[in-house]
Amino acid sequence: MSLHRNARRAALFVLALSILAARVPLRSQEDARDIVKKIDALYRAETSRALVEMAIVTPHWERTLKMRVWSMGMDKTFIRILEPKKESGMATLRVGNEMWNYLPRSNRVMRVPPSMMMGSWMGSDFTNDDLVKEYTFFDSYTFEMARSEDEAPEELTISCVPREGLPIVWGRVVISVRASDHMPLREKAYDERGRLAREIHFREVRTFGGRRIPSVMELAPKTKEGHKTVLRYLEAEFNIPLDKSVFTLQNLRRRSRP
Amino acid sequence: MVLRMAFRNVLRQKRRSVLTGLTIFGGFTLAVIFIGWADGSYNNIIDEFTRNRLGHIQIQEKTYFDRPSLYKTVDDPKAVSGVLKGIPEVESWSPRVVSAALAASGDKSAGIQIIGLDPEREAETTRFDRKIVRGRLMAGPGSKEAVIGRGLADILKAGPGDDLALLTQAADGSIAEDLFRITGVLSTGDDMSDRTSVHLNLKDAQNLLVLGDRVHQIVVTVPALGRVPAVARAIDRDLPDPSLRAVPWQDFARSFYEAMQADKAGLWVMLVVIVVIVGVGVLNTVLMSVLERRREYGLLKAVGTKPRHVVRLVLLEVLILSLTAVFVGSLVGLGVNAFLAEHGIKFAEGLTYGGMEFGTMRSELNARSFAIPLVTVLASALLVSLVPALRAGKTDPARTMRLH
Amino acid sequence: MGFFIKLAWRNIFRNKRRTFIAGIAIAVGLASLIFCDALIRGMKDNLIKSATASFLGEGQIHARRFWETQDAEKTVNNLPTVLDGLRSEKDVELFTLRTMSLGTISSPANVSSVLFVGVNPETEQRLSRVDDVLEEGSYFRDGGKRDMVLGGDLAELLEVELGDRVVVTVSRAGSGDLAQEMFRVSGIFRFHIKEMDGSFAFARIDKAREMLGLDGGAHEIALKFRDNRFALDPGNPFWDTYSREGNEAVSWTALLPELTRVMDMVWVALGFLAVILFGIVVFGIINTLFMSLYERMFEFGVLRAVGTRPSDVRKLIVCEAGALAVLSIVMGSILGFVLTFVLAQTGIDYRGIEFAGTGFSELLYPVLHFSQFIIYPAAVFVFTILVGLYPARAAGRLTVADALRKSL
Amino acid sequence: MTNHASDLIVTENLRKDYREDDIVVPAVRGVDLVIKEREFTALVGPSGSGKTTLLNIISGLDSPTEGRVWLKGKPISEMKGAELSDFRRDHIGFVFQAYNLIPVLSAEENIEYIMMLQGVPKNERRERVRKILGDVGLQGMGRRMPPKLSGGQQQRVAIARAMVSRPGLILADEPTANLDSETGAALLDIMRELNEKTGMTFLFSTHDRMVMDRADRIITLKDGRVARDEIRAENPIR
Repeated sequence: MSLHRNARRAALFVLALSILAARVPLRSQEDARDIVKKIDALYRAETSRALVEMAIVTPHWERTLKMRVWSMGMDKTFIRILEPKKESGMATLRVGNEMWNYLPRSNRVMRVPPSMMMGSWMGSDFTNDDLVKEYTFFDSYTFEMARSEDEAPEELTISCVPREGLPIVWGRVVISVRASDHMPLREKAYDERGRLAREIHFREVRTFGGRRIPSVMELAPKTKEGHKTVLRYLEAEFNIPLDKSVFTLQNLRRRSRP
Repeated sequence: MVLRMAFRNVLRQKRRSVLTGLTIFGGFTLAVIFIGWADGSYNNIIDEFTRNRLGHIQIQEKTYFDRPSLYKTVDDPKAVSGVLKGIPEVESWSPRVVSAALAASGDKSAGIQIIGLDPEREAETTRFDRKIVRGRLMAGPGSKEAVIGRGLADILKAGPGDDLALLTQAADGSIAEDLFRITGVLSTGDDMSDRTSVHLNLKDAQNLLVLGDRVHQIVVTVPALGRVPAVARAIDRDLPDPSLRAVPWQDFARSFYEAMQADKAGLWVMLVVIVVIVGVGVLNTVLMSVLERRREYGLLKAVGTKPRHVVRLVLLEVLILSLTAVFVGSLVGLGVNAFLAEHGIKFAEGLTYGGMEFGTMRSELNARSFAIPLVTVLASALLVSLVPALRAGKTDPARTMRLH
Repeated sequence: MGFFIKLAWRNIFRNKRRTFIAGIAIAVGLASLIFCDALIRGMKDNLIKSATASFLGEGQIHARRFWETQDAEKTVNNLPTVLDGLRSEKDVELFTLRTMSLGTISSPANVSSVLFVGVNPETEQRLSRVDDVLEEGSYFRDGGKRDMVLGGDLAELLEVELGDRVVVTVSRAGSGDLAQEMFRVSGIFRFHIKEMDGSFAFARIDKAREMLGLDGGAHEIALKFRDNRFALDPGNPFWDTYSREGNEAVSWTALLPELTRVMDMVWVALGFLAVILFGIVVFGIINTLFMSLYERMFEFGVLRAVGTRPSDVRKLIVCEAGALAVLSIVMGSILGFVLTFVLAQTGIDYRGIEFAGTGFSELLYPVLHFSQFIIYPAAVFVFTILVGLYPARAAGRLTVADALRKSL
Repeated sequence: MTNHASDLIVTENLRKDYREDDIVVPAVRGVDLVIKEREFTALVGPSGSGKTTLLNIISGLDSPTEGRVWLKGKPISEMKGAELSDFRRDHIGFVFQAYNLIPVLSAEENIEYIMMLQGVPKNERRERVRKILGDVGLQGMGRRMPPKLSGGQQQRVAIARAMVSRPGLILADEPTANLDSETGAALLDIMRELNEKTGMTFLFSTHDRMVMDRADRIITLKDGRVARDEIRAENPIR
């Protein structure tokens, strides 16, 4: 009955990318709630298209994937893997809570059982959980300004506590942003006992399609030694016209790029 | 002299001797059969249960059992094979690869467990071939054929002839997917595992998972169940890789082991009961015979025999009887056990389930099924005879002679 | 005949010591039979308990093919009718409703697949033993809607302790939509069974129904019968009665066929051993009776000499065997009862040094049953009489002169 | 062989061999005897002369290897099973050397036993028991169990039991062997008295001089043969 965790994680294609795409910096806002609200609001890009490189490091292997990602609203995502060669052509479609994979070798579409969507995406340290939670981040937490011990003078710290009863594992999430432009720097997730569980670093702010965002996001789970996932945006466009047909099973089955 | 008297007494009182002897003989022989049968049938049950799926010994990475992982592998199965070949008590072995995956057939999908195995080796080791309930075994390496559990076939609504797409993460981190053809459906009797298992040819599974020659476990069977712990230790000693361990079934099938242990404990209690009954039986006959023969002992005392010689005489008689009974009992017990070991008792014609054979229960021929009754029966016979023997020694010659 | 019974009875009491020895031998045999029967019952109960009492129940009702597929949509059909029916079944001691779904459980530290079970704590704790093997916390005592009781291995994997948050993800019945809920660990159990400790998580059934979108439905009704033998009979009409309208009622023996087979084998083995034991007891009876009768052939010789017919001597001996049997039966039944009763209270500690704490009942408790005091005494009586027939025949046939001469 | 009405026991060429392993031991080697009713006969001879064997054969307790026995004109050596038992019950009374009482029955019950086998009604049984206990001088001792009686008393009970069914023939195998001479003599006197009073025939074996003297016919056996058959003149009945 119990499946291998690593493989279960690998079995899932989960789009966590939009977290980053959504993190558009803010201009001076003092109130924590407002900072987060604006992040959240800007996060809601109507459509996006990006070229992303993902480097995964585990004690057993290291690898880098390159993929193209389309999104529409918060509930539609389409990913097609470009590199490496073995996985090229694999695609994932997510509409709401439903998820399908396209397997080019088998030329099959496989639905991911919903109960298995909690695993990691592509063997990375991102889980579907991240995605599902993040887009309701503003509604799910209460916020207050705080100070953290590793806070630099140029930084602001926002402490986010999940609202009671919501399906969130963290006891507290601490977001550090640059004081000047509220550009996210770090996000640390703690359990209720205050033990650090996961850390995300944001680096290399670049401009894509007129938006300035950190182009690199490095995630390190503190409970798993030697694991690290680094996402790097190579290209990104926001609010571009996209056809709804991108997010269909027909498109998923198509071998060539849409 | 006392010995000669004892012999003659035994021979003279034929009926009494035969009765006492028969009690000891019956108790001993039945105890021999009892232990032989108990050992045989319990080993049979355990053997069927473990051999069927898990094997008697599993060789795997030390922590694999508690926290299985794709990366905890036996890196050089050939070296391990070499070790196994060098241990004569190893019957056969079969390497396996295990990994979780997603499987899809038609529009159904499910989380499953890939089990890569060598069908021929596995048939020899765990009777894998007998568990097929529909279709057939997968063919050789590269055939990309799969045998799935019965419950999974239900979930996927798939059967022999259908395609099965598998998606998993390989050991190099890559996402692996491939299409297999279902050739068979199997039932192990364990619904849990039948709900999730997809069996592939070992090489196919290794290719899919990019494992090279690595495997996750090597399942070993041993002809004599009792030797499992010793063989496991022997394998453990010789394993080429210190990260590996040979685990006996007692460890990896713990709850089953404990259930069996509880059951066996019941048998031991029953054995104690048998010894008590035999002891009481011997006591009964010896005591009666002593009581009836007071006159004789009185005579012995009257002519000047020392009490301890009388005691010795009684004990010697019992010993002679016991030894004779035990000797004959050993022969009979050996015969019965040998017969039951050879032919068993058939209680259901050809009943098999999930590769387990249930039709026949056999005895086991082993030394302890003789040793335990031998010691207990002889000891209890002599022990319980001590009371009457002492009584006999105390016989008051004048009184007994007068009485009779 | 009456006279011979009287004579036999007096004979029995004439040589009290001999009678006592002979009686004790038979009594010990009878006591052994009673005790071993109780022991086998205890073992059987133990096995059944270990199979059913931890969680499974002695029987279950679920929608057809739910067990094989664990499809969340396959809920028990016509639940109210079924429940009404069960309430009126006098063989059913209690039942409890469950939802069951495969999902994932995550903590800040880890993720694991889980069998998420919604239970009704009030009935559940009377049926399953999860509440008995709690290592920490309590079994839904505090009424928190988000309470979760999970296995020790799972808690370790998730690195959670009492009060910690976990999130369970399952798919809703019908739509297959993702459903997630946060729970707080309120109890940690440990059966010392890997399969249970590593993959079970329990929540209140209301919460589970809400998550799964079941609206009062259930996947499984677990049953406990007044007599645990009830579930051993697959031919019982009970199963058919509840295997209607898309439901199937099955006993645990059908749910755990492999274990059932193993048990069948155990019973065959035990059955044979019981026969052997009976053989030993019969042997003891033969021996005892022969001893006490052959020593007294002179007496029978006297009886014959004064003109008692052979048939009357036979009668007398059979009566004596019967009298001895009655005496032994009384002694043996008392002995067997006391022995079994004491051990049924204290239990038999079978744990050797080689293994420590087990998940199941660690002691073996013999089980007293009134039938033990009917069947075995009756069997001993019959066997004693049958065995007595042989010396009776010999005494009937004996040459009186031989008997008189030899015995002197 | 002719049978006269008064011939109670007639034996014809009686032989008895015992087999012990392969050795044939002849115990009785051709005995022809006629014992008439009302005789009071002693069978004497050394140990192993065949006395007990002869008595056993006469009473049907043992079967002869050769020859025949008639008792009251009936060929007893040819009877079997229940017929023989009943015949013995009705026509022969027994007194043995020792231990011939049924140990679990009281003196009364021992005496009653045979009548019970014969189906004598209870009241009559009681009456006869009472009477015969008086005859053998054991008034008031009827309730005693055999172990509570002395050897002489036991033998008296045995005689009473043997006679109570009025069998016509009493066989006694060394009835005095376990008794001291005085008690033995007293027992013999009782037997003699009963013989005279009831006319029952007594045949007993003995090697007690005192007992022999009280007999009116002495048959001496030696090596399984009749060595001497002496009818004593002073026998008042003859």
